[in-house]
Amino acid sequence: MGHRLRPILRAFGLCLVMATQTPLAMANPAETKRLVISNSNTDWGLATPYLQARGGLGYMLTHFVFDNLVGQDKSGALAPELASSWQVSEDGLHVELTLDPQARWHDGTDITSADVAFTFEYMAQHPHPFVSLANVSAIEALSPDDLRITLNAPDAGFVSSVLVGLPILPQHIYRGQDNPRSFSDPRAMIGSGPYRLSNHERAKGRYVFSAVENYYGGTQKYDEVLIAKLQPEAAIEAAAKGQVNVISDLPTRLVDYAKQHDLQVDMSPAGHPIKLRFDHAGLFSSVQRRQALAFILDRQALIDIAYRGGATLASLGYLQDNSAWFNAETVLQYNHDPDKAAALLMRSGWSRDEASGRWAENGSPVTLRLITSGREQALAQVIKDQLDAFGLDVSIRVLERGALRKMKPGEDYDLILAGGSTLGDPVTILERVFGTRWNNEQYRGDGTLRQLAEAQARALDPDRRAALLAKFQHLYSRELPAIMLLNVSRTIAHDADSKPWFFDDGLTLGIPVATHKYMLLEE
Amino acid sequence: MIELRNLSLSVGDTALLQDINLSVATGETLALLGPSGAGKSSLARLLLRLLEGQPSRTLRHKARHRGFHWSGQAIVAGTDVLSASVGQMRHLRGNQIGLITQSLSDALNPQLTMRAHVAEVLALHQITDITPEQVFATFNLPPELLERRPAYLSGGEVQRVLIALSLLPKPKCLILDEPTAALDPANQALTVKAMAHGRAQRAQILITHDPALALSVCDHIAVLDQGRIVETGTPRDLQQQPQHPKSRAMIQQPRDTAPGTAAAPSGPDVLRVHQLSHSYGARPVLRNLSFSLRAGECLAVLGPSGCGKSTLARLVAGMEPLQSGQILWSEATRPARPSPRPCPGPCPCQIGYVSQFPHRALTAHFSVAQTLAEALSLSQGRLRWLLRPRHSDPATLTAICNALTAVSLPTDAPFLARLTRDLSGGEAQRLCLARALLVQPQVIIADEPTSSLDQCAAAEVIKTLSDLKQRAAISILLITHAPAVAQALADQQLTLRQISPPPAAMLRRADQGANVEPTPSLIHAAFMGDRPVRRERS
Amino acid sequence: MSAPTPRIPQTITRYRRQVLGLFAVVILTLLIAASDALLPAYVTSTDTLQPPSARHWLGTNDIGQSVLTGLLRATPVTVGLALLTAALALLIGLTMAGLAVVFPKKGRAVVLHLTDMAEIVPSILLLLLVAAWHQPGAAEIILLMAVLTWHDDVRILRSVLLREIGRENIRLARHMGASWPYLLLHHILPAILPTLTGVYLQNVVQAVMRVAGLAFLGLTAGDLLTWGSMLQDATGYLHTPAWQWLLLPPALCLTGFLLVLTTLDQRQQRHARLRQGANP
Amino acid sequence: MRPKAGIGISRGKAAALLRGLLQRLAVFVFLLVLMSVLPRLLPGDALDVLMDSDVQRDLQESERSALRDQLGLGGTLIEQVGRDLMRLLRGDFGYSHLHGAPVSRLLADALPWTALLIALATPIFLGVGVIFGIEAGRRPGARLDRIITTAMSLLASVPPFVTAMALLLCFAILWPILPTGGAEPLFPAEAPWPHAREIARHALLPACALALHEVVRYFFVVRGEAAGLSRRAFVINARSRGISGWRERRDYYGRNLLPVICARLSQSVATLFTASLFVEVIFSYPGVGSLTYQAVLDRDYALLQGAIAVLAALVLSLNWIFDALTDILAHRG
Repeated sequence: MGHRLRPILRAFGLCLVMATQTPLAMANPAETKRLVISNSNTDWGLATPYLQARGGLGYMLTHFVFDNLVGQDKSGALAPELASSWQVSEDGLHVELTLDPQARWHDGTDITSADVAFTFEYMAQHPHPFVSLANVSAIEALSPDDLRITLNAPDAGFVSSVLVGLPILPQHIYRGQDNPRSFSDPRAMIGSGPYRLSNHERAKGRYVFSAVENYYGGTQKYDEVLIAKLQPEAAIEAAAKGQVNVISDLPTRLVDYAKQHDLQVDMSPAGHPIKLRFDHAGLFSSVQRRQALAFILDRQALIDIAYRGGATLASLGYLQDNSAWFNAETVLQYNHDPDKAAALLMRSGWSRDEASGRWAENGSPVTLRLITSGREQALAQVIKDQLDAFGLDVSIRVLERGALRKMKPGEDYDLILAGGSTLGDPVTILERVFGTRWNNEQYRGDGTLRQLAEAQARALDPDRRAALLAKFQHLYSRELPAIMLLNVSRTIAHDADSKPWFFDDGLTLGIPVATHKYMLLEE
Repeated sequence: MIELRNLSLSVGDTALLQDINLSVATGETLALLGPSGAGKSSLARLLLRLLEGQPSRTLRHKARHRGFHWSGQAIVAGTDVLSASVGQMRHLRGNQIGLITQSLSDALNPQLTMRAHVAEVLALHQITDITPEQVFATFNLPPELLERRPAYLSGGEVQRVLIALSLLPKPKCLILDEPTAALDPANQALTVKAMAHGRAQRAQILITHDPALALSVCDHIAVLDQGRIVETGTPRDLQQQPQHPKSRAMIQQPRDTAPGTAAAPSGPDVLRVHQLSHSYGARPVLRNLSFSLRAGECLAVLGPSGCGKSTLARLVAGMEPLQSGQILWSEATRPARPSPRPCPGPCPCQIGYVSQFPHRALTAHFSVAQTLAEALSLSQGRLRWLLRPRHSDPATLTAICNALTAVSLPTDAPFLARLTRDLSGGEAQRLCLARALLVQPQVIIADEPTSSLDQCAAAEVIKTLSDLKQRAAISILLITHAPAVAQALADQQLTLRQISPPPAAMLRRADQGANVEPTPSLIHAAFMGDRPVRRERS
Repeated sequence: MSAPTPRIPQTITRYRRQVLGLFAVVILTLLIAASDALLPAYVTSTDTLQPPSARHWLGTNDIGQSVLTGLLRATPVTVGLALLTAALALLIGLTMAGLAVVFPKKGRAVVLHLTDMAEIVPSILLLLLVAAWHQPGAAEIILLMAVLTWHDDVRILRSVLLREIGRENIRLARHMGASWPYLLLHHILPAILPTLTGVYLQNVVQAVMRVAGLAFLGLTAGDLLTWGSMLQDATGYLHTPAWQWLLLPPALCLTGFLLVLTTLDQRQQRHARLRQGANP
Repeated sequence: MRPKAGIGISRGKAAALLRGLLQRLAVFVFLLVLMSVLPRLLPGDALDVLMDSDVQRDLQESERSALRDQLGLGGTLIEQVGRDLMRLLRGDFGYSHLHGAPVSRLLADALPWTALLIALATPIFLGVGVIFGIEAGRRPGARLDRIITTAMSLLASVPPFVTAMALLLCFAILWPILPTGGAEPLFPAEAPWPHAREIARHALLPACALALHEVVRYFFVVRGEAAGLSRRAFVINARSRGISGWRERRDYYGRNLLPVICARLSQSVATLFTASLFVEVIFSYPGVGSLTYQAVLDRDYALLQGAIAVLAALVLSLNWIFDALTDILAHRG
């Protein structure tokens, strides 16, 4: 039998050799100051604007490597990054910027206004997934460090969404690249940020970032930042051994387990409330039914059952408490009240069968079609049970997100349960509430709400904008284009030394990631 | 030396051997003569303790134990092998006791060359003074065989290699289990010669069903019948004055093999076969065969296996399409009343077909009554598409009982309800006959009706057939290879000859060699039935 | 000759096993149909992840549903899925085997090649592909699994069918004028019933394993409650004591059911062997 | 296997082998087409899936079609499928936009780990399955046989993923002597030997889970065959010549079981990959199985297509090789 085993042994040996020869990431752990961040998700792509994966963490990695024009300080206020200063003109149509003269690309080339102008033009051709440049009409370089951007229309959120969100590309590298999505050579990762991607092992889901020398924005706290793919359980055990510093996505069920291992757990609402959206043309065109639904659902019970401490009650006025524009006073409250709900439904034309307690419309029983993706399946189940107890039949369909987006209101569903971001500058309201894409609320109403949203997006004066947004939130909570059910918490665990950085309003565009690159810099 | 005392062997509830007492001294050869399937091979294996089973005395619930169990003593080379430990047995095997078995196609490890086989035994018994080449030379084996695997050896060569391997350690006792059964005469002679090698130094038991071999080779013969030794003696005694009827039947050659008396009734021809030829692919089976069968007459068609007898039966019965020639039936065999459905094939409905293997011709999950009721319905064309024929109405029941009585089978309810798979071979064959009778046949075609039956059952069936012939004046076309059967029944005999040598010999690529002479083996076949079909690994 | 009036003990006793089996299937179907009304509702509650107690005998899962209720509700679904999948696979296999027997040479080759090809399709890859496309519900699972497993049965069924059809009793009955449907129903099917039962039992075992596996990977429709999907729910709680009541009950049910099936299969095989042995 | 004198592959055998190859090619093409067509029938096109994010801005239709062309997603269904097939024929497995890497590189990273698991598991299940099978089948019905067979029947009734979870629970969580998952510690040792030891420690549990899954199958196959062998004349003859012990097990059982084991191996290729999928998912092992599974969850069709193409090619060709080997071995008798 020996001769039969030999090839197997040989293959086995080969595998061992291959496995042992994987490059060792850590040269000298003792001398290197290192931060290890674990994440249970898969690959996040490469740290370039075009090769990053679709999720928020992908953007965060790019953010380590590519600086934007404007950044945020610890409080979330705008702060200089590549641009040392910027000025918006009175009419809101021009923005003039001055670049930091110290800023250099990783290969040592100076960053000039030509790079910025190139980026705007290049991104107009090869759209950045997150940032729209449709409102930019022209950009001109005034000097190597000065430039002016001209807009088509005034935009209150231009600086806080476009300039804060858009990574700047090196002209000398990206010029002539027709297809940036398949440009994955190491040169594609030459950026302007504090770190560069020095190693990436896909199979293990491991990224190693090393500090760039002479970074213009300050000194890096860590020589190396390692992002490792680890199941949260394994990550907790590794953290207990001191191998992991930050666990960036801790499931709520493991909070106690993490605390047992002497980790600090930070929890805060992620600003990604789970919304119950409606088919506004069908059964729920009536505002009374939408309000009735808000009265039927016991949102606290939803949280207790489906999230078990991993979520908080969301504000029903669209903006959540982590937004600078949040105004709690004007938002209406809907406490769990079946009687009120029943009265509202009666008024809307539905009737309740006395014997069975089921609701009917024109004599035929009502069955609500609820669709959702797999992530919110448990919540959907709880909602179904609550509505069922009230006398409304619900049929749940769980769909993959690709399929979900093709579902047509009225034809395929009455209700959609899905999460959605409310973070970022409120200019995004226009699209998220009134847009027609599948994950927009697709609300029409009588137009008042929309006028308010448009007015605030044009309002350059912060006070006026705040007033408009307060009114918007009040009206939103009355008309309920969607019911903001609960605000899922992001939970991270970390050791005593590392201090993950939370922005209340999320990273730049509203990405709820706790590890901002500024936590990697000395203060 | 070997001594068996009160040895009994049974499997499940069936006793194979009972109270066997034998003793074989060194230098002697004893033949154990008996029909196939009587537990002789099991005895051979038991003596080497190669049988999976256990002694009876340790067995509480005999009936529940499905394997073999045995009792008594068997002293081989000074050890009681029936109570020896595993270690003792391992030492005994090969060293003291040798075994040569009958199945040749599978007797050697297909994965090892001959050299490996020999070397293995040499190493095992620490024999260093002889090389494999010398071993082969001693046993008349060509040295080029050493590098071959068993698949490339002929049966005779395999047998000689086996003998060589068994004799190498010079065992004191040797058990030969049908060593020549599958060999042609030339190889038989060579094998017998090889067996004689050094036989003065050991005790041998030769297990066989071939009296000729037993008579020629052995010093003593023990005749086995139904698990008991009925007679022992020297070959000469047994040949001249056999005491027991069984041994007489087994050993004495039938004297008169003359064709039967020509007291044939001279009725009209019911069947005339004219210039019949048939072939399977390129292989011709029948060529220009012509004969006729008269009413009330029995025509026996004799011939060795593979000469086309069964083909003839199936052709005449219309179960196989006619290739060339004519089969003509007289008007008398046409159905009395018009059948609603025309019979397939050229033959009329009014013939009965009785096959060689009664159990194969019966549906195992049918009861006796169902079997007959179905045949009755079919013959009357009353069978509906999907409904099972009923047998509870009196007319059917009477017909069934009549048919059963005609073949001397009981007609009581338990028997009617018995499943055909629970019937004995004789009963089953008679049931087949009864089924054939239900068609009210003019002609019965019986294809080897007794060959798969034991002697008693065969006798019953033959008696039934001859009754039918005489009482019901039914013509019988009897296909058989047993002259005894033909003689008992037939008014006329017809012997077929093989057209060309059969292409399939017993071993792949091995010597197909001499054509087996038909006569002696045919005589055995009459007693023993066909040799069990050799197990061929798929 | 006396005219006996034999009463013949009939079918019920002879086909007791089959009748019992049929009976069990009917009962099971009724149970599945009635389970919704008979069993307590499988509702969410605020008692999440409760250990077994007098109120919830097997504890509750992470959204407060009683594990016992879930187990009871999943039982008819899991068992029914397996039985139906196996039956459909057997039906397809039997049809193909039948076609391979009755077709002339060309058609037979086509059927056999099709079987060969079905045999070498790596079924998990196909399952993944389809699951990525659409998470299958009950009907789709039955169809998909049957389509992926029928080939296992074809060869054995074909050889059994060939053996039966080539038997002398069939040829004789055919010669005497029996029609094929009659022969199939009364001669062939009863004769191959033990084989069919054996093949069916093995199909069921395979189906249980595969369906549970698919559910365990979370690739079946979300609202399909099976033992496999309950196991999938338990995977997140291995590090907490909750595995004792989340993991063990469905795992034991699954194992128990499979054990019953394998035991049945072995008994059936032994039975068939004995019967064969009794009648060479 | 050395070809022995007088044994060649006859023409009929060669034709059968060729037919097997053609059949496998047909299956392969069928899979390729299927996996190219299926995702495209799905509601929601690849671009949507790729751009699925909350902060994703709305693209204009012109931008979308430009992007679609750029990503190679444009054209009619037949064009797209044709393009996919041509690309695969050229050996280009496509590009995973989700991972931002060519599929071939992703697979090349993952395959060695799966190979390691299988390489570790194979000797275990072959050894245990064959040895126990021979021991049980040598004396069918004996006490040893009954004990082993009962134990194996019990093991056979536990679904493989339950076994894997039980192993994980027992040896990594309740009694944490082995790591819970992954293929390496976070910071692997630098020296090759400690590193190899770490890798082996991580691979031990998954490999055992994989092996347990297969042991049962091999055991029953080998036991059945060995029971058949122990009734065959040559084994009885050999025993009567006094051959026993190791020699009997190796030369008489082992060698004659080789074709059966080989035939079983050919079926095992696919089942091993299936099993490794479960095992890798449970032990979060970074092999092809978990990569493929993740691709299903992420609806990363490019990766799924590539992975299935590679896996199918591997499974089919290995399975063909084992079939050919079985034929040659069986030819000897």
